[in-house]
Amino acid sequence: MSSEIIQVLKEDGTVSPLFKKETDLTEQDLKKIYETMILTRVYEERSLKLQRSGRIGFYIGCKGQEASHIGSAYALKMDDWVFPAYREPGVLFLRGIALKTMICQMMGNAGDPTMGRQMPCHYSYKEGNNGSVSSPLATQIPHAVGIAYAAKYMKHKIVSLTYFGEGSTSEGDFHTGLNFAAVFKSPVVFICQNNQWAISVPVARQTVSESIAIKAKAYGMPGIKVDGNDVLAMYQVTKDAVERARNGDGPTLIESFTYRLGSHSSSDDAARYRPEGELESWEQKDPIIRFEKYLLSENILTPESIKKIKDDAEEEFTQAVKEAEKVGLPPLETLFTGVYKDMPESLREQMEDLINEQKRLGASEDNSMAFPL
Amino acid sequence: MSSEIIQVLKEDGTVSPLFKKETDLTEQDLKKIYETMILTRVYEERSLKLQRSGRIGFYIGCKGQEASHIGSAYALKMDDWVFPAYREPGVLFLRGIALKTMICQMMGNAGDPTMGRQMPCHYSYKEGNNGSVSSPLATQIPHAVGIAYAAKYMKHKIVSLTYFGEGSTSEGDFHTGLNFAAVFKSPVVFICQNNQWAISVPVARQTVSESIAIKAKAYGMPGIKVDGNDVLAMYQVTKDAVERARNGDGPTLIESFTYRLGSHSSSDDAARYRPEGELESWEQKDPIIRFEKYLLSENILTPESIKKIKDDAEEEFTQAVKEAEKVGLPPLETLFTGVYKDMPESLREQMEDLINEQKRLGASEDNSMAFPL
Amino acid sequence: MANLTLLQAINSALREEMRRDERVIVLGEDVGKNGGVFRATEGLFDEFGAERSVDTPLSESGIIGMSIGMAMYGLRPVPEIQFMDFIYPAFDQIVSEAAKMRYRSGGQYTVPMVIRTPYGGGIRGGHYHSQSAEAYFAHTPGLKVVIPSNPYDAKGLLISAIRDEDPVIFMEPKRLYRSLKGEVPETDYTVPIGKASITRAGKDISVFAYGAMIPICLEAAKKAEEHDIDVEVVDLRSLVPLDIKTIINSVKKTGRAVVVYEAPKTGGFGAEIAAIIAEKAIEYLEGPVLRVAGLDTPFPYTFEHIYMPDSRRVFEAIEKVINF
Amino acid sequence: MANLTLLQAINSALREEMRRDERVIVLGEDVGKNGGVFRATEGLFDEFGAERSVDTPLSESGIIGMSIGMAMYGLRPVPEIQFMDFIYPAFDQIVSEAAKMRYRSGGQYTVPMVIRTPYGGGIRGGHYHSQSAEAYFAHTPGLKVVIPSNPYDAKGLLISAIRDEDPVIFMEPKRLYRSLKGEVPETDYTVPIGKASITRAGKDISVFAYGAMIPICLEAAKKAEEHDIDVEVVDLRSLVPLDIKTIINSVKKTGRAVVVYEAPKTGGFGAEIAAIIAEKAIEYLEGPVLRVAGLDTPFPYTFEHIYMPDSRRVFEAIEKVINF
Ligand SMILES: Cc1ncc(C[n+]2csc(CCOP(=O)(O)OP(=O)(O)O)c2C)c(N)n1
Ligand SMILES: Cc1ncc(C[n+]2csc(CCOP(=O)(O)OP(=O)(O)O)c2C)c(N)n1
Ligand SMILES: [Mg+2]
Ligand SMILES: [Mg+2]
Repeated sequence: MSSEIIQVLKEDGTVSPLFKKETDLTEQDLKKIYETMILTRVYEERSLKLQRSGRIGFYIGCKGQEASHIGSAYALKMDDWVFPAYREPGVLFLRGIALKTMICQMMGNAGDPTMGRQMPCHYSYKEGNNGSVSSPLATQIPHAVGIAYAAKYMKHKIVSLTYFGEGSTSEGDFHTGLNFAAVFKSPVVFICQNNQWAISVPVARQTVSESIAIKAKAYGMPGIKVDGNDVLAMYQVTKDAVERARNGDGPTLIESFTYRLGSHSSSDDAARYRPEGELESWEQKDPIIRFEKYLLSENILTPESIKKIKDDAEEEFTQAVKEAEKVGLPPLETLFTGVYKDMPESLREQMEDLINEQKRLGASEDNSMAFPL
Repeated sequence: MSSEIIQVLKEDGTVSPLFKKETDLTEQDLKKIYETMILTRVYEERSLKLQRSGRIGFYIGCKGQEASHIGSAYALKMDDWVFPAYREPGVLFLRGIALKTMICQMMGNAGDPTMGRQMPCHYSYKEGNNGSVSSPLATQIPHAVGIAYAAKYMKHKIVSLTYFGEGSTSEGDFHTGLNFAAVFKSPVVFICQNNQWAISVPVARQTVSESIAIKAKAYGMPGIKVDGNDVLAMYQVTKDAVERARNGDGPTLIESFTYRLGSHSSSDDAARYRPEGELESWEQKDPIIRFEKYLLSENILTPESIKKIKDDAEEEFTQAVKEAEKVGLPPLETLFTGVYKDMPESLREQMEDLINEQKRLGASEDNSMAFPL
Repeated sequence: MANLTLLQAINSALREEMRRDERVIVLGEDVGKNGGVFRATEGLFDEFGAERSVDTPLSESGIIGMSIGMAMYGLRPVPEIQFMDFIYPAFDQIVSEAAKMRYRSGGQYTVPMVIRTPYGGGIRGGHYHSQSAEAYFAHTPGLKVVIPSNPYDAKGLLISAIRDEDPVIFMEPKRLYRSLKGEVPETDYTVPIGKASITRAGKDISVFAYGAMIPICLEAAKKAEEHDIDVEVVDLRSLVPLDIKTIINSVKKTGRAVVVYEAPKTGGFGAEIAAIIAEKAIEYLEGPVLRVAGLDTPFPYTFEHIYMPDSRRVFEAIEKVINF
Repeated sequence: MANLTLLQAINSALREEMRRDERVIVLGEDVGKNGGVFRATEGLFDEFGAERSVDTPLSESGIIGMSIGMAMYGLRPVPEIQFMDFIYPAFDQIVSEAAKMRYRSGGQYTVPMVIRTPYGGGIRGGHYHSQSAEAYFAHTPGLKVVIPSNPYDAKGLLISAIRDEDPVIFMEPKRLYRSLKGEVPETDYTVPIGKASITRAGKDISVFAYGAMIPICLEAAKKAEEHDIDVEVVDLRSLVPLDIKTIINSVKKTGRAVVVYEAPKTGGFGAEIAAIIAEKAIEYLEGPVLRVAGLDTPFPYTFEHIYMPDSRRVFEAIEKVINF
């Protein structure tokens, strides 16, 4: 079971009749999913440009993984929780974040709710029950379990879903997170975005297990391998897992078998290590093209409406950047506030010293270098 | 496969004819194994008495797990390496350590090669390629993998074997150790002594996987569940795994299904948490009694020779304690030496200050309390 | 009032808070049915059930990682790390996640969690059942570090910690668990976090310490009294936030300072105390700031009583500074 | 001699040692084919093959745990932790195992291993690509902590570290990786571990620092010169073992001290330097021992250049001590 791969939408854009009959996705839903995928792709292309022109310091993307995270996140209710890694901006779009807020985050300016404290793409979005992204890998996995435990304890019927890469399955926190969830039968859905690479390290160097999905057996939970470039399969498999969780039947591990079409980040060049031809062969499986074929064949979208969706996304981004660029730096105090609820005396002293110094001598020179990877 | 349990020696003391035909164990071997099991049992009973009478500070035992570790360790060659947890004194006996040395370790006196630096039962025995026992659980697992990697790199045909409890499988280092071994195809044998308890926590609270053995699937290695109270099965299964490893076919996870007949340690009282009747039912499966039945029925041993083996072990222990008790404290300098190869100036200063102080004021008062668990 | 051991005071604080606030949950290895290996959580399983007195699988990173999630959701988890020596597998979760969550999320998420853990030597526990790891955590912005030295403070500080909105490392001096008794109110009360306490007022020299070193410093002070030296013993109680004012005022008054801690000397938190004095009160000093601390070796077994600071060693340091 | 960046000097040290001694193996995330995310191991994969230039699965605990085993067997592993901020999952293996192995086994087992890791700010890496975690390791007996500040020292110290019989945390100032060039011998040579270097001799005040703070202190010293203040800059180079003699001698000479480090101020290793001075040279001091350090906050992104000590801030501290 665990090494079979589930697919609903074939690469030629056709869909199994059974799925069509049984799915609860309306045309409205399909459009919404498609629009979010497009926005996500545009967000990536444009953000990389911003990065190259020095307007943001860094970008880490998800090209090729739009179906994987947007299809799955669409299976959640709004009061469910999501603990993303860093390749899931589409989840935020689904949950209603303002594009401008995300761009401000990347710029680290005062429009960033986290006040320029973290690197680009490390979003926090509590309104959308979307956790706080951190760089250390796999740490979010036990958090998702804790949320689920707490919710169950408080008799809230919510589910917690977390994303992580296949590289991250090698960390101890993957192991411990899945084991705790299973032992406590917590309502969690674990989604491994197996995009074949962890920076320059291929999945074959990460694990020699039959699949990522089969790792579920070590924890006594179901493990399912899905075509991660098939947005409909991602939706359906996640939906089933979410339902199981919500019904008190415990956690599930989903392996989304997909591919990172870009480099690891704006600082990486995958050409250094990617075997020839691999990228091209996966570009054929681009999840957006495949979904487009389907939507066109079903007359849910037309070439015109597709163009409009794309143009709108571009325009939305352009506008949001304009807005974001008007915003100034966060107040200097935010460097010191929020370490604790109440600022300790010693930190207050550091703050006062530093603010006085900046007043006396003018602002410090910003001679930081570019982020190297 | 993974949840089947392998047994050779039945509880009534009979052995499958196939095993008898195929085993390479001679009468000599069987006697040696039995003697080591008896010595280990005696070591435990007498050490607990030493602890109760205040002559050692702590003891942590292996009653019921003699077959599990002695049967398996017997499958190794002398230049193979062992990374034990703390319930494997029998391995040291097999590898030729002097009983007196072990007792000196427990007493923390100058006869302890580690100079009283660690708690009782934390042996180091390099001559026997037996690692250094530490308290933090599961940390030895990646060490065993590193040894195996190094040996393979140096083209030494040795195998590295490591023991750990089922509780320790929840730690990240279990996960990471098995994964690294599988990815590097290192010659390692992992033996989980599933003795059903981690102090007061039953295995059902540790994991809800079908078995411990099945966790091997997460790493793409074979996983085998064995009756850990069956010394012959432990030997055979380990032998096969060791051979696979030595032949370059990679690591194996062995689950030894056994039971901790004692409390967790000299400070614990299992009656607080152990369900009624459980101990009694496992006492029926005492690995020594079972093996004895077999050896008697095969006329390899007689009631007389058994008595002699037991008496000899008792006598050996008595003599060793006598010898050990003659040994004084380690020199005070050993508190400071061996932190680094060469002592840093600042530590030398601390040493001189302290030695002078002890000279000036007399020895410090030893008002430490007893170890609580 | 009841005459309780430090351990009973901890137990009482947990019980009171669990009764008062159903968001409070204890979790860890052996904390449930067994009541903890030191019995700090004894009786909670029976009174509050397995869901609030949770035996977890054996993974410190899991215990803390899960607690962080619980806290983000609004609970008040009180995870126990069985011995502080075993906190390291959870180090990443503590310093990378719990400590930084409020700051990095712009206050969207917070981690009101108390990590209780017995620390320190004196029970013949060797390398791995004796460590005092406060310096690691006190150097990590976002964490509070609290260490009581007596039953009254233990209960009051633990209740404050549970009600605190930030993650607290609550270190319990296991050596004093059962050896120290004191009057403790049966109802709930708080001792504020961030205030040192002058355990013994004096005018000749200040001794700064915390946790299990306090009784030892008091013993040394008594001895000093016989030599006509009037020692002030300051119990820091909380390392972060640190009551710098009380430290500086004490040094201004006495002009002399000794710092006592049982962790390895180099880089221990006592260095920070000495550094603060050298920074802010140098002009008041009439002698060196001496440190009496653990040795720069792993914690030993046989020679533990020699390794650990005792009142003789503290007294010698006092004398040295006085005679400087 | 070649004019190399600090990064090239590191690479050269690794290459030389791997050529000289087949027991030397590098391992870590992306260190093989990709040559490391900073390219420190570039070319080693091609020259020495996948067995000696090992891409590991993504687990720091695994990388260090496996290296410990390799070292116990007689190899000389040089694991890389991609950023020091990611060393914490391996914290237990480092402090509980590597640090204590020699001592606890009575010298039967040793762990000659060099953990290379880029540390520090200045590259816009935010919370998790900027930390300076030396204080944690310098407080752990059994570990050595070495931090070069220039290409010559980087190569010579790294070679010493690889030949050392004990585990070394080798922290590389990533901010200087490519920004600093210097003359470096092409052959192998060593710089001894445990000796500070007086980078700039001076008579009015001593500034103690290491790693990426050295160029900043030199800048501040220059500025001070314009104000007729003659600054001595002492590059500690190794925190453990620490060259206490050089520190004390410098203070005896100048009578004044400033300590500079980029980690959060509270509990940072600079506190130890200040404490040692307050302990051993108080009578020579003509002013307070000031610390210029990172703030007691997580490492920020937008305000990183304000967070980090710069030459202005160091100069102000110098002035304050001089004018005390
Ligand atoms: C604990 C930790 N170690 C190392 C890194 C550096 N790092 C950032 S991303 C990455 C690869 C992650 O691979 P994977 O989990 O497959 O996720 P992907 O980037 O492919 O989505 C590494 C090694 C990190 N962020 N955290
Ligand atoms: C990292 C760590 N956490 C906690 C402990 C405390 N402790 C000692 S033994 C033990 C239970 C171990 O159970 P298991 O792995 O099943 O081994 P067993 O004792 O049953 O042989 C615990 C929790 C420890 N030694 N190390
Ligand atoms: Mg990946
Ligand atoms: Mg067990």
